[in-house]
Amino acid sequence: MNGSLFVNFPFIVVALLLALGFYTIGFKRNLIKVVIGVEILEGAVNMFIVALGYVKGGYAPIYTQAPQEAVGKMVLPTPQALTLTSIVIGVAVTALMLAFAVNIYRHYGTLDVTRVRRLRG
Amino acid sequence: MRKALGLFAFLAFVLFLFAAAISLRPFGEPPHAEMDSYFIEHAQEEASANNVVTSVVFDYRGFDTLGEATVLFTAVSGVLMALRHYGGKEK
Amino acid sequence: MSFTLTTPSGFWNPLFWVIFLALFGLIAYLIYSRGNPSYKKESDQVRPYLSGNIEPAKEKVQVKAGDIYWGFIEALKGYYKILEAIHTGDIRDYILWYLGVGAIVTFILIGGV
Amino acid sequence: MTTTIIKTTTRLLAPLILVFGSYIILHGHLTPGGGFQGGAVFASGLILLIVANVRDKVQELFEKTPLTQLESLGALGFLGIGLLGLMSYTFLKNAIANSGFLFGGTTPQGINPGYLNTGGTLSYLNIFVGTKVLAGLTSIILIFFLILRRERDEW
Amino acid sequence: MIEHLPALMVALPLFGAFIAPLFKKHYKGVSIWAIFITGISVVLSLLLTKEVVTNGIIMYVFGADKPTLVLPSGYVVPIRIMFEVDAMGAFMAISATLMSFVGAIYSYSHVKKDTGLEKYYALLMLLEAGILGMVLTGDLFNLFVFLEIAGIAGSALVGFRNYRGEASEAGIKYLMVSSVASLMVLFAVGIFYGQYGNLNLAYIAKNVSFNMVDMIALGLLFASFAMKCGAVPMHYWVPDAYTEVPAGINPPLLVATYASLYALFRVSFTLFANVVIDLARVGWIMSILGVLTMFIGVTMALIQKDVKRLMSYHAISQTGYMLLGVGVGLTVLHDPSKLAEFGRDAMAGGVFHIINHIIYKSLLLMTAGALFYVTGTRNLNEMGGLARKMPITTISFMIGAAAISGLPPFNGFASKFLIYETSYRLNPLLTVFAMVTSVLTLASFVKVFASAFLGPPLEKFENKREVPKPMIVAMLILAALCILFGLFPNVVLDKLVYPAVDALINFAQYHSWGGLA
Repeated sequence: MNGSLFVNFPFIVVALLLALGFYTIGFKRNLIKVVIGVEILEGAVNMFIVALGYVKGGYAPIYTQAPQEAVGKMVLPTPQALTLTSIVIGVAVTALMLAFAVNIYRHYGTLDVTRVRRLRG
Repeated sequence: MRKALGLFAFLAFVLFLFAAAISLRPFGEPPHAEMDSYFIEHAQEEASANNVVTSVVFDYRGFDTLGEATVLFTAVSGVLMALRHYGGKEK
Repeated sequence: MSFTLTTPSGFWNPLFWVIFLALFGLIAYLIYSRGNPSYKKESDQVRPYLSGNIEPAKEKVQVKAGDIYWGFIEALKGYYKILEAIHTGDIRDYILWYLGVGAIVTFILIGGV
Repeated sequence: MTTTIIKTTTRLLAPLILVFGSYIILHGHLTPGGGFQGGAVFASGLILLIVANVRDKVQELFEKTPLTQLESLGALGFLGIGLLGLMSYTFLKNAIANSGFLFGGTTPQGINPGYLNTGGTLSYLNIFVGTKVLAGLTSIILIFFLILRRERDEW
Repeated sequence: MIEHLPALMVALPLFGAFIAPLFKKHYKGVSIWAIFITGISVVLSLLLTKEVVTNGIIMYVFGADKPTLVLPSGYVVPIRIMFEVDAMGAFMAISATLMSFVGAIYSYSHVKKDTGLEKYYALLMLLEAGILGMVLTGDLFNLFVFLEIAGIAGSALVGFRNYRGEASEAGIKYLMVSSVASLMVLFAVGIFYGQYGNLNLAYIAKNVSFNMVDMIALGLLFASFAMKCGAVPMHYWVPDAYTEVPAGINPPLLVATYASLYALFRVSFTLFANVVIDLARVGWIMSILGVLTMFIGVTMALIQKDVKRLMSYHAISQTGYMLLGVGVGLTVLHDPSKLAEFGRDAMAGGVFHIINHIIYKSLLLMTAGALFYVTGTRNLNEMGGLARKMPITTISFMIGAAAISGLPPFNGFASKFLIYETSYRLNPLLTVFAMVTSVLTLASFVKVFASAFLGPPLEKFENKREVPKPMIVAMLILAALCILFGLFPNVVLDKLVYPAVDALINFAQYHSWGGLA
C-alpha cells in the first residue's frame, strides 16, 4: 500500500470505469448497450495506460519548437504509443461487433440479449 | 438468483480492481523509466524524428504497429464479409 | 532407433502390438470357425420372427440418437438439471462467470486460502 | 440527414478537413499526430461527404474509388518497408534514416523547428498507414451506410 | 536468411492475407493462393523447429542492427520488441501452420458455393498469422496485439455464414469473450509496465517481486487465458463458435484456442516460476480446473444431438487433460526428485496431448463437416445409414473416434497413458476422473457412430455420394498422422515434446535473454 487514495486518484477513476463497464455488460438487456459496455472497458484501460506514463510537471515528448525547460522533463512516450495501438484495436472490435449486431437484428428481429440465445445447452 | 450470484461475482472482482488501483505505485512518479528515457534521448539520432511518440510507434515498437494495422485490416474484412449481400439464402 | 516408449510404469512398442493383434486375431478366428455352418442366407432364417406380424419399415426400427443412453441420462437427472441451468446461452452470463472465476483465482493467489 | 445546412457545411468543410488530414499524415514525425490520426481525420472528411448525400449519389461517388485496393496497398507498403530492413539489418529497421535518401535527412539534436525531410522510414510508414486507415474506416462507414439505407428502402 | 526466420514466419501469412482481397471474384485463384501460402509456411515452421531443436532459443529483435542484439550497447534493459522462440513455441508453430494448411485444402471444396471467399481466405491467413505471433513473441504487449488479431479473425470467420442467424450470434459471443479477455490481459500488462517500466516477458519475469498488485495482475492473466482456452466454467463460447464456424476453419480455430493455452502455460512457467510456495497452489488450481473441465465437458457432450456441438464439448473435455498434465508438472516444479520422477512425464503428456488433440479433433470436426456437406443437417436424429454412402469419411471418423478415446495404436493413447500414470502419483482421485472421462468419451462416440453411419439406409439419402476430393485428401492427411503418431509416439516425444517440456522447465534459460545479461 505505497500509494494513498488521493495520490492514486486517476487509478481509482480507472477502476470505477472498469466497474461501470462490467456492470453494463453484465446487467443490461440490450445488445447495443452490452457493446457500449465493452467500449467503456476499452476507454478505461486506455486511460489507465496513459495515466501510467505521466510524470509530474512533464512536457509532451516532442522536440519541435518545445520550450527550453522541456528537455529532460518529458512524460514517458511508450504508454502513449500503446494507447494509440489499443484505441485502433478498440475501433476494430466495435465495428465488427456492430456488424454482427446488425445481422442478429435482421435474423432475430430483436436485440434483447435474453432472446438472442438459440445456441445453448 | 442469477442476478444475485452475478452481483456477488461482479463485486468480488471489482474489489480486486480497486485494491490494485489503490496499492499501485503513486501516480506521476514512475519508479523505472530506463526504457522510456532511452527513447527520449536516442529518438532523434536513431529514428531521426522530433516526435518521440511517433518514433516509438513506428520504429522501436514498429512491429506492434504492423499488428495494429493488421487488426484494422482484419476488422474491415470481417465487416465486409459479415454484411455481404446474401441473395435469398435464408434458412 | 528403437520404437519403444518407456513410461514411469510400463512401455509401448508397436511391434508387440502387431504381434498380439495377430495372436488374438487367430484366437478369434478359431472361435469363429467352430460356429454352426448350417446357416443359409437368402432364406427365412435371416428374417426376424415377429410372431407372425409383418416386419416394420427400417426407418421405424432405427434407434434415434436422442434415445441412446436414455437410462443413463434418466439416472443422472438431477445432475443434468443443474448443468442445464448453468448453460444459459446468454452473453452476459459468460462474462459474469469470468468475473467470478477471476475473483476466486485472484483470491487464492493473493493467499486467502 | 441531408438538409441544406448539412450540405452547405459539408461543401465548405470537407476540403479543409481533407487538407488537414493529409497535413497531419505528412508531419507525423514532427508534430503531434501521425498516420492513424491523420487517416482518421481524412476518413472523417469522407464520411461527412457520405452522410450528407443520398444513397444513389454516394454509390456513384464511391463505386469508382478502389477502397479495397487502397487498403491492401497501404498494408503491403508497410510490409514492404519492413522487409526493406531485412537487407543487412532486421525486420522493420529504420534503414532510411540519415541516409540522404528522400526523408533521409539528419535531425539536429535538441530543440529545433523541425524539418520535413527527416524521419527515414517513419514518414513512409505514416503515409502508408494513413492510406490504409482512411480506406479502412471509410469502407466500414460506407458499408454500414449502404446497408442501413437499403434496409430503409425495403421497410 | 535463416536468422530472419521468426520474422518471415509472421510476415508470410500477412503478405498472403493482404494480397487475397485483390482477387475480387476469382474464388478458385484465391483458394489456390491460400493453399500455396499456408504450404510454404509449413515448410518455414519445420525449418524453424529444426533450428531451435539444434541451437536452442532463437532471439529476433525487431528493428535492431543485428537480429540477436538484445540490449543496445552499454544499456541495461531491452527496449525493442523481440521474438523469443524456444522449443515450445516452435512446437505450437508447427501445429498452427499444419492445421491452417489442412484447413485451406479442406475449404477448397467445403465453402465453394458461398460468396465472399476472398475475405474468407484472407481471414484464414490472418488467423494463422495471429496464432504464430502469439506463440513466438517474447513481449507482453505484442502478445496482446496478436491475441486480438486471432480473436477478431476467428470471430469474423465464425460469423461467415451470415445467412444463418446462429452464426452471427456465435460470432458476437466469441468476439465479446475474446475482447473482454484481451482487455483484461492489457490491464494486467499495464500494471506490470507501471511497476517495472518494461514490457519484455523475460525481463519482467526476472524482476517481478510478487507483491499484492503483481498477484492481482497474474490472477487476471490466468483467468483471461483460461477463458480463452475454454476451461470450465468459462467454456460456454466454445460449442457456439465451433458449431457455427465452417468446418474448414475448425483446425486453425482449435489451434487458436490452444495458443491461449500456450500463453497460460507461458505465464504460469515464466512469470510465476520464481515464486516457490504459490507455485504448487497454481498447479493445484490448474489441475482442479482440468478435472472439472474434462468431466463437465464430457457429460454435457453425452446429451447433445447436434454432431458438431457434441464434438465441441469433447474439445472442452480434452482441454482438461492438458490442463491436468501440465498442472501436475507445475505442482512439483520446485521438487527436483518428484519432477524427475513423474513431473516431467506429466508435462510431456499434457503437451503431447495438445498436438494429438489438435490432429484428431480436427479430423472429427472435418468428418462432421462432411456429414453436413452431404446431408445438409447436423442433427443426429435425422441421419443414419451413411456408412455405405461415404466409406472414406466413415473410416476417418472411426480412426478419429478411436484416437480420442485413447485406444492403441492411435495417437490419443500415448499421451493419455502418460497423464494417467503421472496424475496417479500426485493424487489417485484425479486419475479416476480422467479414466471415467475417457470411458464416457468412447460411449458418446459410439452413439455418434451408431446413429449417423450405421443403421439401415434411409430413402432421403439415396442419391448422396462421397464428398469431393480435396476434403477427402485433408481428412486422409490427418488420419495418417493419427496412425503415425500412435504407432511411433516415442519419436515425436523425443524430437518435439521433450525439448518443449524442457524449455518450459528451464525457465531460467528463458529469463536470461538467450545467454545475454
